[in-house]
Amino acid sequence: MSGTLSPPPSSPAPPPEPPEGVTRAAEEASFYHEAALNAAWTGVRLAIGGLSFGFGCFVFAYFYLRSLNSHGMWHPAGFKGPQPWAGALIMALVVVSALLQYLGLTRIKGGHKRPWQLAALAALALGLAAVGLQVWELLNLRFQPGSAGFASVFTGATPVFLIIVLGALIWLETLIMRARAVPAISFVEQPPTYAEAFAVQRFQAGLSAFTVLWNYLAVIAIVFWVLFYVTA
Amino acid sequence: MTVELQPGKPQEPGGRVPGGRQPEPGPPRSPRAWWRRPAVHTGVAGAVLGYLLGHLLGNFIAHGYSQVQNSGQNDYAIVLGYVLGTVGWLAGLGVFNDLLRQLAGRPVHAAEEAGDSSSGLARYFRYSLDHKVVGLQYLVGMIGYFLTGGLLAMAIRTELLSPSTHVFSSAAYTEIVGEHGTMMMMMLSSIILGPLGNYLMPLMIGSKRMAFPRIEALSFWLTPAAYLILLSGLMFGGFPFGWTGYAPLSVEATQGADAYAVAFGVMGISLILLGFNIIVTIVCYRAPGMRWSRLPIFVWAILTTSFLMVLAAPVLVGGMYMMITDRTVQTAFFTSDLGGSSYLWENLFWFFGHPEVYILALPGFGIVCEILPVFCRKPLFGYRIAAAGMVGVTLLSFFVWQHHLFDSGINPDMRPVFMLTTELISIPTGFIFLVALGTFWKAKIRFSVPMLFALGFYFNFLIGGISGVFLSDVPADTTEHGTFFVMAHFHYTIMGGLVFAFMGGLYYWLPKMMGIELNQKLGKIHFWTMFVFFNSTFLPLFAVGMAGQPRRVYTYARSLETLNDWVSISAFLLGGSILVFVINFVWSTVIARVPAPGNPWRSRGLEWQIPSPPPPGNFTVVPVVLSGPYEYGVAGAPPVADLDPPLGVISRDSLGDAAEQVEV
Amino acid sequence: MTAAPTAVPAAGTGREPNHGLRIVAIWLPIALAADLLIWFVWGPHLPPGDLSNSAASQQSDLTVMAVLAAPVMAFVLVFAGYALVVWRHREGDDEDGPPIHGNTRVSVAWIAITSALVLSLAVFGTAELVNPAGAGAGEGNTPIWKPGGGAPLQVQVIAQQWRFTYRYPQFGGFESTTLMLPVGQNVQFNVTSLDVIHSFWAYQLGVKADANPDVDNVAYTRPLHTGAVTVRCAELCGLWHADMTTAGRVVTVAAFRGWATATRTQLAPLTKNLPPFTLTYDPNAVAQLGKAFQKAGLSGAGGQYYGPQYPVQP
Amino acid sequence: MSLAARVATLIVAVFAVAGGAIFAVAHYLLGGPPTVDFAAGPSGQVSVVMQTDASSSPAAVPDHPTWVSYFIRAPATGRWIHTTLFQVPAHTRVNVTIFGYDGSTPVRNQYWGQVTGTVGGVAHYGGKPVQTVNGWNGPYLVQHTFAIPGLNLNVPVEAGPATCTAGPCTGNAHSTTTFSFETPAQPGAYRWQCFVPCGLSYLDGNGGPMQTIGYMTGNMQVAS
Repeated sequence: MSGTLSPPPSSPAPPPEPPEGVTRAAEEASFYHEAALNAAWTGVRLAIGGLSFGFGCFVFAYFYLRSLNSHGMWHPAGFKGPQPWAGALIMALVVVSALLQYLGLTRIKGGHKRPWQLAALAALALGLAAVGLQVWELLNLRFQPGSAGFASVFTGATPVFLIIVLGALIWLETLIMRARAVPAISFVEQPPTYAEAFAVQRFQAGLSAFTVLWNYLAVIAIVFWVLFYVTA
Repeated sequence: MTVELQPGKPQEPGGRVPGGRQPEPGPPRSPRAWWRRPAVHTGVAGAVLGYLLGHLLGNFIAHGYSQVQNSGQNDYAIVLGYVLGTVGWLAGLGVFNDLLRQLAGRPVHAAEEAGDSSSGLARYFRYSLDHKVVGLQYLVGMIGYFLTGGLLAMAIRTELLSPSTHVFSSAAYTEIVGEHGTMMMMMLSSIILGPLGNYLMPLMIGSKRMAFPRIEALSFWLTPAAYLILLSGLMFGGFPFGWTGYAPLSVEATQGADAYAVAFGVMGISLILLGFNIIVTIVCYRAPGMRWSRLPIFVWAILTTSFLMVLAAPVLVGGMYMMITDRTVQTAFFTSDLGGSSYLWENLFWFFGHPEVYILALPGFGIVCEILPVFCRKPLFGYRIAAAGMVGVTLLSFFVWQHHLFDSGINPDMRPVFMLTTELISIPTGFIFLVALGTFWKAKIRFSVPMLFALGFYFNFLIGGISGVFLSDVPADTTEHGTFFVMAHFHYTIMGGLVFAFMGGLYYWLPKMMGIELNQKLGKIHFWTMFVFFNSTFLPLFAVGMAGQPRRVYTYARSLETLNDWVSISAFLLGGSILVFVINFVWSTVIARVPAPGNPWRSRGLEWQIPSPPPPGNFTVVPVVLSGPYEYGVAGAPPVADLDPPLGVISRDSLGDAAEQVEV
Repeated sequence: MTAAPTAVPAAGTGREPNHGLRIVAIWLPIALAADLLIWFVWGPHLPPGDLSNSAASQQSDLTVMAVLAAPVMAFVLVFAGYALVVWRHREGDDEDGPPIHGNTRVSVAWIAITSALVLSLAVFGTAELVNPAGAGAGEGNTPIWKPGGGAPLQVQVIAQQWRFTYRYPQFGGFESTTLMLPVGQNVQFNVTSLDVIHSFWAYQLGVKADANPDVDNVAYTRPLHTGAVTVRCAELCGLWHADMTTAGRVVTVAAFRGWATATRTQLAPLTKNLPPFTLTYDPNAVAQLGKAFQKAGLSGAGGQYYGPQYPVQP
Repeated sequence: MSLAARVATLIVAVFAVAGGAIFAVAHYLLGGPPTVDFAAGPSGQVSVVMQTDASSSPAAVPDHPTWVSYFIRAPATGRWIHTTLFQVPAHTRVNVTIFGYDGSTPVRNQYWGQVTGTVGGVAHYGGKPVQTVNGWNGPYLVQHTFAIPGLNLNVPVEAGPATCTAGPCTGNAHSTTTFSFETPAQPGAYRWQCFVPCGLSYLDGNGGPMQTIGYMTGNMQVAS
């Protein structure tokens, strides 16, 4: 009868010898530790999938309204769009921030914690500058939010981007704070305990995941820049 | 040492006692008085504060705007009040505490510790990180939302008793219809993933935990906020546009529309978070030996549903956001005078709206496929086909949304394509029937209550599915679109499908989740009344629709009064049947509390191999899965899992082959 | 689908009856009887009747689909019913059932049959959509499936909260709340809306086209008989959605001409005030309306919703 | 928890939920403006007097004082009631007088500038008969229409000389639109509405008062 509580295998082969020094707790801890690392890897990619659909909804609105061009009001003649310099600067700030952070990542992969910390701080500052500039731009719009199809999409999409960027920057900030607790030597050689090794690895997994997200957002920044400032 | 995107094995430096804890566990928590610890009451306080703050802020910003002064309604204040109220609610519940700790660089308590930080009944009123607590919170929440929606349905049928004598005004009727539709479609999107998915999925994949318990708990605690915001729309005169919120009607509507948009948006975020956590958990936290080919079919169902949620709900949130900006800062997404288009809303809404339909169907498929083998005492027929069917439905559901818009004038030349994709989706849906019929073949069918509900599901879904094929055909749809025919169709798939499956799942799994048996006699009464009155309610509505009654009308042709009265009376009896369920549920879980045997259905499911209700941490040891869950009648089939595997076989590398090592 | 049960190898004793054969034997007469009933008895009475060619095409569509659906439903129900009776659990039998994990032939047959059904339905539906000029459904502003044979009678349907009005541009462009159509002549409905989304649903004509603001949505039909037409709104449009009805008529050509000429004369003072016939009537496009809005101080777009700072070009 | 405690909690919860539901239904769904009942006068006719106001005093209309609104004069007391629901006997001639205290708003569809369904097919603006009004150019401008689609009744209401913003208004600066119609033999609710999009600051003027019973739309209840 197979449906009842499962007994141990009826005629088990002698279990393989457990590796030297491994205990049950250690085994499970490392099992779930690895699962957590994988979860960071999987999660950020899934999040990018979801975010793409979220941004995609604005990109769809952009091209849909542009192709419909109701009453010629997509981008009517004489319509003064957002400040081009501000757009370019916001995009550049995010992209440079992502590049810096990425460079920092290569350094910390090479075992150098300090350069990453500096790069991350700079990336954080640049990102915050981009957010601030975007807020300034929205507060000083040169058009009414509904004065054209383009104006609607711009006024609608940029705050969403801004909020997501802000969320990513909060993540970066927590990473910077976490890194302070990790001794620099841990990035060079193995820490002496499981707990510390796990902490370092989790930090690294989080950092890798963040980098993927931040680079993705830089790409989005470029896409939005092209949509709103170049081809509008 | 390098940072890899997907790290390999952890290092095993010797010497110290290893453990998964944080390096510096925070200072031990001093047990504070209950009223000083975050729970529902602090959440309510935060919500009230947040709402007031948002309202004041909105009034401060916009009180001078001409549209606010002329209309006398300040949508800024309402929207900001709702949003900050939600944030305050979450803050009061302590959702942001760990985030703030991290921002300050302080250590965060491990999830499992936080989950144990309160026990007893109180933890169900807290931001608990235990997936079993969240599952039960969801269960109670979803039943509450469902009953609210059901009461609104009773109100609808009361009004439709007569075409000329009105209980409600036309305005109140439209409000009720909108609230009912939105409550059922939006709040109950997670009726299965929330309670059963969160509670059971880790047990079924052999995991001790979820990937992101904070996200999981957050996804639940957003739902009461969405629920209250949605209902609060009634205070502002409701919203007159049903659950579909077509612009420009939704843009010109009064403040009730803000409640709709914010509530739907908040619920959309909850869906994204719910699905996100479930996907990552299924992908990363399966027990050793739990290969994809051994995954219980229910887990396949919630995996595919979660993908729909994570990918489709962002579009919904974006659409709701656009509606809010159109209503507050006066963007013109949906106003054609200023370069917008009402078609944009229809596209965005249905791009979410159609996957949403499958969000409401797939988990039902999963439950019935899970129940059938147990009560047929046979392996599931065509396991791979069932899984493939669900994946197929998931993929196709992103390519059918315009079948809601066949008459709208959008892309008329694309209609044959959408007709084709829509009809194609009936192929993978048909797989679920193939699986059922194959499983019936030479089975030993036991008519227990869960099985009855599963059979009811198949009967209802057959009618729902076939009527869906009628709707997919453009010429036939021309008559059926926007009528009670459509209404009957989707009630057959959702109420007759999903809710029957949910009830079946509840009777099946509640002994597992609460260790309490639901009264089987009341269960049978519940099933038979629900089955009979459900069909008696909705079958005539196909005829009503074909006879020309449009949806969402408070009055109708006199010639249809008899049919409508029949339907209304059946609907009240159906409501009585739900009352039987409520009585059974409350009686069994609150008053009688008859302990259930460990595995009352003699199921092979992994979740049934551990005590009920599962202990904290689910499994004493990470189990090693040895075979599939449906090997009924297979001579010499190994047990589904080794619950006490020898040391040294639990590792990520052994996901595939550890089992063989032990099996031999 | 008949292949499904027979293909499963019979397990167990040799006395085992041929279940597949039995199921088919029960199913076949039921399916046949259902199909005959549908085709000959029920089909001719299916909604929306045959007042117009589009309605007739929908009726035949419904009949064909019902004929295809009935055997499928019958098969599932007969199979399941047979299983529940024959293969139910007997008291005292604690054995599990036979371990059948699947059957490739059955599965392939099932998939092939459902795919064939579905694909043929899609082809049939497309043909039925193209053939009677869009089958009465709204085709947007650039219809690709048009009826042949001369210019159709043009009727503009103007939806507003909460009444339909109709304009007849070929008769001086008068506007009326009455829908009157001649029999035997192609009709082109130009459906538009002045405010929110409505749906023009002429039930007996089998015509349904959404009325979108600022969009011209075209639908064609050809009435085949004289008779009454009930128009309802099929898209929730606000407070009085349920009351948004028109009682229309299909009359003889002579009667229609008489009515149109008389109404044209009678409504001449009103027609003088109407804007010239256009396919949509938004305040930006209709100059007089834009001026009137300006004069009333409503210079902002969206009826002053957007405030005066927004551009409108009257 | 003990059984008694559980049962007690349960009972309290049931009462709380039921109480909340009953309150919500009664307060938000069944509430509505009052109905003014008109009986036939000695001549067998009914006299209905209404007024339209650009906005109202908060005392009279606490919910939405900024909305444009109708008021109906109660026949017995002569007080202005803030409602759009009134009841008249079947098969009776109704003489309607509408005092227009609102400025002009263009009709969206000129069709509604036509008087239909009244006795004689005319309405009177200050005593002068009108049949078709050009609501865009004049000479007469309109502010609202009084339309009962079920009776094919439509009367454009003349714009007033001034805009009164504190309804119900009593001054003399108003237009007067009068007309008569026959109520049908069939009892029941006949909705009436305004076809002029006059909900200021709602998209296209169609929201708010246009969609709310008690302001620009309501029911004429025909009693048997």
